[in-house]
Amino acid sequence: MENLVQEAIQNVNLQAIMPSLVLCVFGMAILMVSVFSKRGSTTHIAWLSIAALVVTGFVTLIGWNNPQAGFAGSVLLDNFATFFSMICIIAAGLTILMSDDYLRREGYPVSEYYPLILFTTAGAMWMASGTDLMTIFLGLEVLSVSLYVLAGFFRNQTRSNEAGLKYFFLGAFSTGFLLYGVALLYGVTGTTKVDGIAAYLMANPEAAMNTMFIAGGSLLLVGFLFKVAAAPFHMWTPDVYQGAPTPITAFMSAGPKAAAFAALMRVTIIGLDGLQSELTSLFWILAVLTMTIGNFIALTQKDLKRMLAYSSISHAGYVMVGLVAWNEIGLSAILFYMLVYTFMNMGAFAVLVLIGKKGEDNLTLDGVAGLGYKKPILGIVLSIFLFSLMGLPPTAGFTAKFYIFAGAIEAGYIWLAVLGVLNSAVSLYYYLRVMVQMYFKDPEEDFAWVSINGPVTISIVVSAVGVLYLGIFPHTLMSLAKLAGF
Amino acid sequence: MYSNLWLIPFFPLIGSIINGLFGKKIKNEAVIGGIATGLMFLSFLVAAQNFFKLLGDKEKVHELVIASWMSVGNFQLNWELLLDPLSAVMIMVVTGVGTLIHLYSIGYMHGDESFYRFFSYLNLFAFAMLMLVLGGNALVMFIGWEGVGLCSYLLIGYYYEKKSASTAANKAFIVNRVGDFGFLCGLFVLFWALAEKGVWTLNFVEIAESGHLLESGGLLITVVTLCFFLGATGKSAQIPLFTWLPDAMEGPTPVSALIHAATMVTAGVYMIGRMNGLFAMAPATMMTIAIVGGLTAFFAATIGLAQNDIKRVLAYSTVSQLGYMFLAMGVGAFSAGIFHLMTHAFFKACLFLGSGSVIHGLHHAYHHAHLHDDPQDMRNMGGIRKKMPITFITFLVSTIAISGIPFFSGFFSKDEILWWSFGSTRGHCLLWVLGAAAAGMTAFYMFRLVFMTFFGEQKTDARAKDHIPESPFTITIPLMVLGFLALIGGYIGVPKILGGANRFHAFLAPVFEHAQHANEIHAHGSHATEYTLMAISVAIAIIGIFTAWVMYVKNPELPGKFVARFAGAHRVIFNKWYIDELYDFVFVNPCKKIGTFLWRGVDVKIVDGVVNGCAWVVKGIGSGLRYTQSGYLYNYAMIMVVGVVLIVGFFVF
Amino acid sequence: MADNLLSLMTFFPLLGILILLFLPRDNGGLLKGVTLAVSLITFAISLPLAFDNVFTTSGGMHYREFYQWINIGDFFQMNYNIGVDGISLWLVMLTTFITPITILSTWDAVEKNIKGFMAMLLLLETGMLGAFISLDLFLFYIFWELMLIPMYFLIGIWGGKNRIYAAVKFFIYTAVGSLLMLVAIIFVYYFAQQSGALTNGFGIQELYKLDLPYNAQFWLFLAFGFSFAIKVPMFPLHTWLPDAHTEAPTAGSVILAAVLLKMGTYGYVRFAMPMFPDALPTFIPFLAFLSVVGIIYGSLVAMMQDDIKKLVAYSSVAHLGFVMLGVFAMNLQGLAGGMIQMINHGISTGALFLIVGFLYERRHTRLITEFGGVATKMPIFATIFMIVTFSSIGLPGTNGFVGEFLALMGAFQSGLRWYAVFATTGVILAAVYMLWVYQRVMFGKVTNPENENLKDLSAREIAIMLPLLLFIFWIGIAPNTFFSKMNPAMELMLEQMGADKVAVVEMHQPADGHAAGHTNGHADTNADHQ
Amino acid sequence: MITVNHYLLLSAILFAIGTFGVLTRKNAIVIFMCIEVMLNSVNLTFIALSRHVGNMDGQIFVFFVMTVAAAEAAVGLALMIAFFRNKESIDTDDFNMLKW
Amino acid sequence: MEVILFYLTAIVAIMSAIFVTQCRNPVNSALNLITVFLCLAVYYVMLESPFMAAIQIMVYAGAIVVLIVFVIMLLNLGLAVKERYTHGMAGSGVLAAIVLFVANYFIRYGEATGTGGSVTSEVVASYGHTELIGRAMFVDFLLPFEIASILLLVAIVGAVIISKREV
Repeated sequence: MENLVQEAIQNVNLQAIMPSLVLCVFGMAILMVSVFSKRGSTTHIAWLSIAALVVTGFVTLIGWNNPQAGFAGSVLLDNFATFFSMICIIAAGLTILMSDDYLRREGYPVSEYYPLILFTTAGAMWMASGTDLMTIFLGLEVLSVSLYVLAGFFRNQTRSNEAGLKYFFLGAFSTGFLLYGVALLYGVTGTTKVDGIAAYLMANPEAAMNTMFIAGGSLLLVGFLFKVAAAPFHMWTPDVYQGAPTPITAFMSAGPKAAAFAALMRVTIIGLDGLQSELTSLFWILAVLTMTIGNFIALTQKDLKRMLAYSSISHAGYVMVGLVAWNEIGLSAILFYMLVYTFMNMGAFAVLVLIGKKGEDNLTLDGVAGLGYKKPILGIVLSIFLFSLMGLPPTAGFTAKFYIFAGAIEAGYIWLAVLGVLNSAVSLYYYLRVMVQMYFKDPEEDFAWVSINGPVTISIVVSAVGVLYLGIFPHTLMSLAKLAGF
Repeated sequence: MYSNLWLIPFFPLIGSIINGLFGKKIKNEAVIGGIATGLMFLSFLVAAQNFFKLLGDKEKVHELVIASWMSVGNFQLNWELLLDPLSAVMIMVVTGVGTLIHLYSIGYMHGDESFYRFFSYLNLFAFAMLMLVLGGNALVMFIGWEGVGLCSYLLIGYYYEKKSASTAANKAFIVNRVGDFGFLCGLFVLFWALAEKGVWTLNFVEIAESGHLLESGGLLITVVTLCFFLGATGKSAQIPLFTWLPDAMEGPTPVSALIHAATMVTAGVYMIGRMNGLFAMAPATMMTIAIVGGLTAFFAATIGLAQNDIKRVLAYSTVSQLGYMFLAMGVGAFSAGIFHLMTHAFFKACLFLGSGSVIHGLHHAYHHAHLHDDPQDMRNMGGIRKKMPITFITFLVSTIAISGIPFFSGFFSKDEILWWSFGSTRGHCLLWVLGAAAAGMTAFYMFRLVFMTFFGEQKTDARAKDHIPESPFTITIPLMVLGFLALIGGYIGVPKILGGANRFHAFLAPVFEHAQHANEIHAHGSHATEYTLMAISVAIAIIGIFTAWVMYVKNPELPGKFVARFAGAHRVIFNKWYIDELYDFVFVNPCKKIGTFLWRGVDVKIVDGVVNGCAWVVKGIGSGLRYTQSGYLYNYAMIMVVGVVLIVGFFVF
Repeated sequence: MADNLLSLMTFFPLLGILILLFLPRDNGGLLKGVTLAVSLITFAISLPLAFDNVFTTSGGMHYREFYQWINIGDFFQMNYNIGVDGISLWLVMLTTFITPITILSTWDAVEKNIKGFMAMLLLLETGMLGAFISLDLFLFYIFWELMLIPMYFLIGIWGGKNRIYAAVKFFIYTAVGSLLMLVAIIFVYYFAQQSGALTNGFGIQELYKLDLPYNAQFWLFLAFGFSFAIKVPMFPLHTWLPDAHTEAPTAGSVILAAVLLKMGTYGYVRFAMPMFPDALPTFIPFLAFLSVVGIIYGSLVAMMQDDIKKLVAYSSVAHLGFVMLGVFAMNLQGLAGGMIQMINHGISTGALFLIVGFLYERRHTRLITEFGGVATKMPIFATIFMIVTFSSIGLPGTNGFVGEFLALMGAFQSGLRWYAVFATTGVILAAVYMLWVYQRVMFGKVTNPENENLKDLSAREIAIMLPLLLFIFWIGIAPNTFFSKMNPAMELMLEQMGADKVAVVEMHQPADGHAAGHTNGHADTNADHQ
Repeated sequence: MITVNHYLLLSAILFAIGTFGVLTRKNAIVIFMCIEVMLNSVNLTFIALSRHVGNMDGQIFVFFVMTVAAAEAAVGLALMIAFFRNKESIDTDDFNMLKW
Repeated sequence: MEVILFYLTAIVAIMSAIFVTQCRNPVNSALNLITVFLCLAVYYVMLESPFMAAIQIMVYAGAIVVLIVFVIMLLNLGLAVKERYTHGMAGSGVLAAIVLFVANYFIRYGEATGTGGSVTSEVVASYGHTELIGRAMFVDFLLPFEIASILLLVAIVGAVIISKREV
């Protein structure tokens, strides 16, 4: 018994889970605080959460260039994980910044909201740093379960309920596939560790012909593809994004998606390296399918949140281009892209948070008519985000897209790049439509929205600065992404 | 030596600028007219000085480089002027006649509200024309070439409030542009052809020197010269591009005299003379020129037979006379062509100015009587000789000159042309027949004009009848000078068989002789033949005059019967052989239709249709795909399962 | 200062935008004044370039600035690499020269959201200047796309009735092309990197030296060419232009015509042609054909327009056809003609759009049928319009002639002889449509009572036009001012394009030399192309 | 002799039945139960393979799957209750506000 | 004996599973679900994993299904809900068949090759299943275990705030 404890303690490496640990501790502490705080006053909880994230951010950054493995190969906090953790932290931070006033406006000043976001972030971190499918799976579940709750957070709002339920059912359904895949992989390789799978594949190349292995691998992918909203597993995205509270939508499109990509990358690039040729051709198809479906359907949308949901699908498609490239450039491009996407998409959503009325029925194309005149600065900022989403210089969206396509072209996927840019061209139309409404149309009604300011502005400013800075001086972060890539 | 050459075009230019910029402020007609005419006269003085200097100079070709214009690689082009006998003759004609017409215009344009504008344009024209004739290389010439086209456009459209005037102006410019297209093509091909041989030049002297590098009679030289000739037909109103000139009569009459009779329209002739070396090397082109010239002379004359507008008759006469000049150039009678150019400038300017004087008088009368009759319609005239004696006399002299009655200027030049067209190595008797027939018709319609205008009953409206004054001296002085020149101008070129020395020919010899020798162009034939031909042509002319007398003085009802008898032919001739309609049908309307089709059909429907169609298809696909997103959970789940099955299947199978 | 002249010039307008941000929104006069001042200062900054004789002696890049910008190890490198040579020099000057004019032209025309308008103009200026001076493909692309945004807003916010359609069409049309170019840019980079030839990022001067296989050049030229062809625009990719021009506000049209369209032609000269010389012979006949079609087609369609602005827009298609033909002639005359014609088109067509703008401001219509007899009411305007018209027609003595003449002459000397013959008919057609519209608008009697009270040009408007007129004559009469600085650069560029492989006549043949050897070579290529 | 393949086949059948149920039923709770059937089939696979492979990882995984199932059940049922409160139904046909 | 037990249980499990998906009354589905769980517990025992069987019964049958039934009762869904079988039926059947086929296919042609682990029947017998589980869980999979606790925490908090009636 003694040596069992010893053995167990030997495996513990707190440094390897320090960020998530800090986050969880904070989360629980905040839960406790929220129990004793006055009902309806959540601002201090929000700021506490921000503080938690800041601390976590520092803790995470300490881990840069200092890879830590631990827990018998369950986690590996390498640069890759750190980078993704930072993305998630940023996403969570921006979400919280835009949440407080929003929740109050919508009538749900519930303090548990913030710890849930923190736990989600922790789950995302486990996904990013997990090297055991079990860790990744549990991280995914923490993330998912919190998000089910957060998506259905407005419990008296049917739309929110519906979003939560749809997300829940489809999520659970996909979990089934994911698990089945893990089971089959486990059967073939005898392990659930990513590097164990890789080692097995290295030792037994014929496993690539083993249908059980292949089926397991592909079912495993399905689980992650579901989370990144790749076609044809994207169906939940528009509905959930539209129904969920806006900050949560923003968060879902950035943080969890980044985490899912992290897990997907770790599993495929490290674990299923032997299947590269098969996987790249699969990703090729899925990438094109994803961006095409996302962009084409987005063309017809009138609801801004829903449109951004489809846009988020298409962006997942672009990111998958990096996965297709399967080379250093492409993979580090994914990191860079996800970070940039976090800024630009969350920025756009933050603007939506700001201009929405209670119930958010006005977040349609017609609803923003004339915005550029009534709120010029808001208009400019939203334009910047939209230009970034389009991928126009000098915004970060462009550098990110450039990075991604550079990866694809370096790997020889020129046609994929061509399809990608043509898709971007299609996407111009619906982003432009927003700007058409903002600038080229006169407002149909007066903007009498419940004007909320405060922390949302911070999140917008941060995002805008991030988008522009990374657009003009992407060098530093690109280098970091390079270091963080495999 | 000849370094003040640049002053010749410079004077009119500054005149134009001064009047153009400040004319509106100056307002005083005397000052404006004085500036314009004075500067023109200064230009004439400089021209005369240079001319006489050249007369006494042994070296006959002088170039003056003013500045570099374009310098791109081997293509080096200067602003340069060239003085040789040919251009010397031309500058004398242009500045001389020009000065007179400026003077005339002061009287003629009196009271016009944009008097300054007129003189600005007129000076600008003089500048352009002088650039044309003095241009030392093809491009400087082309500046003048297009410049005169521009001024012609401006001056035809001078009364821009009249739709017909602006339309005529457009027509003039656009038809000229067709010619310019030829000119440019010729220039390009020539430049390229010479550059192939290592000579990068557009300089006339150098072109003349290196012309021999090209194959004589070869395709290239033929193409080059044909292109240039196309340019010439545009500017000089030859078949097929003559239609603009009659319409150009919409401009004020001095303009018609200066531009559309004396100077600009002869630019084509001058250009052929300037490049005679090249043309001489292309017999096929020469033949074409001769035929086109002859035909133009003939056809224009036929049209002239039936016109009633005094200026239109003169216009067709001009076309016809230009045809003569081209005939001359085509048969190799370069100096004869230039000679005719000069004499034509005298008598035709005089005729136009005379008609202007008549119109001016009638206009005055109508104005006085508050009538709105057409002062240009000959059917309203008659018997004016008593009212306007000076006009009448000068007009009559010029008419005799143009009819080719011996010892008037037109006789010498026309006769030399006819002789060459018969006797030249490049000539043909049929060309002579064309020329002679045209000469007869010319005599007929010119005298028809004189008879209808100046003789017989005064058919003007009674109220205006007695208010026709003789024109002021600014008008009559130029008339007299030009009439005098029309009378004696021919004596500098009296042919040898009539005992003259043909000094004109000798003076131009340095320009033309080389080409003529090199290409064996000369007129041959016995003196007897020459005399016979001369006699025949004179006889034809006299018959023409007589017929006119019979029809318009003796039996004024005869023309009516005649018209009734040959109604079809008359209609054709009266309507100018329906050439305008033909062009409308063949070029103008199809162009408009094609333009509309390209716009509405190709541009909007096809090109934009494809573009918008793409967008439409994309959007259509989008809205189709959109319905996959049904909102129903089980559909979503099913699509997921399909995806799973496909992915697993993708790997497994 | 002199070291960073180009940067200063390029980014000074951005500084202007910053200043604008802090000015009160409703003080239009102040905003316009400040913007004008900024643009004039920019012009002043750029002036030393025009007077620098270094361009006459050396065709290389001058005023170089080189800073490392993005350097991701072996992934990719982008540098802030700028400079001008004789080719870009005048385009830069044109840009700095035209911008103050357009700003002045908006004085009375723009009333709504002046601040935004001015900011967009300045942003556009930065974009244009940057694109002309970039020597790094990546940098070029950024500026290239940067131009899209302000133009989009200029059309969309301050445009006419159908502005949204036009703006979106403009944006997407051009973006499609440039996105494909982006792929090509990346591709050429990695191709170069893999062949080990590349040391210095996307620097075009290094890329010039690449010897790519024909196949790659083919596709790359196609991608670059497509993008530039849209911008030029060449037939049949031109349909965005009439819409954009018609709907854009005057200032937008002027800038669009004067500078933005030059991006396409400049792109050919600077990027597509010298970078992929081997693919050139394959494409030139095709592109030259499209240019000629553009000339004739543009002219014929222009002829039938009932909207003056649309007419001018279509005439641009024709004019740019001359530019392209000259450039594709691949000899010094043709290139010089093309280059100078770019400037000319900027001046003449810019002036035409200003003129249309003057009319529009007075009458709020651009339909030709609404006018007639304007010359009586506006004599000064008529004179200026006349001069510009003839400049556009290409009357000798005006700028248009020099460009068209040299372009055609160059084409005649190359294998494009027959194309050039057809192109020359454009000279006739230009006269037809320009004079016809002039006649219909200006001549005749005033039939429409609304035209009775037209006021002639104000002093400001005359001041706008005078500089343009000056250059119309300057280039027409003394184009050597411009050629002398362009020549060395063009010679260098032609060498890079492999002109000797394509061109028919050897350009560096001394004038007195004999050309026996060249005729043979010419006969062969000639046969190939016809 | 019962081999691992028997178990795998059985669990595949159960998985398919569960999937089928998810696809066809419209009662949210029944769908949830079908998902539970799927998860259970996975569990069976895990344990069978765990025995076959000879290590405990699979069984541990089953342990966590159960945890997850429990957690999901809690959250899912809570969501259903919330939805039911608003719409008086948990029929998936009534999840129809968000579409297209 | 073992074979018969396997097949018998399999039949019961499959039938119950089908009933789960087909019963019109959710309560019946829930009861059938319990049967499925119990059958699986039987298999776990057969697979020498008694601890997992116990957990299966306790967690699944004891907790989750009870929760489900509780909710069914709470929402009073009993007989009220009418099932509507629509177009989805046929297509779903086909899809399910494909899933079955694919599963069958890869099991037939695939192979669970990862054998050779240390935990054989003897080891299980000698150490006891529970100890093995415990050892694996607290030595090798400590982190997932901890994460599971967070997961449950999240679920509880979530369930509470979602199902709370008022804000």
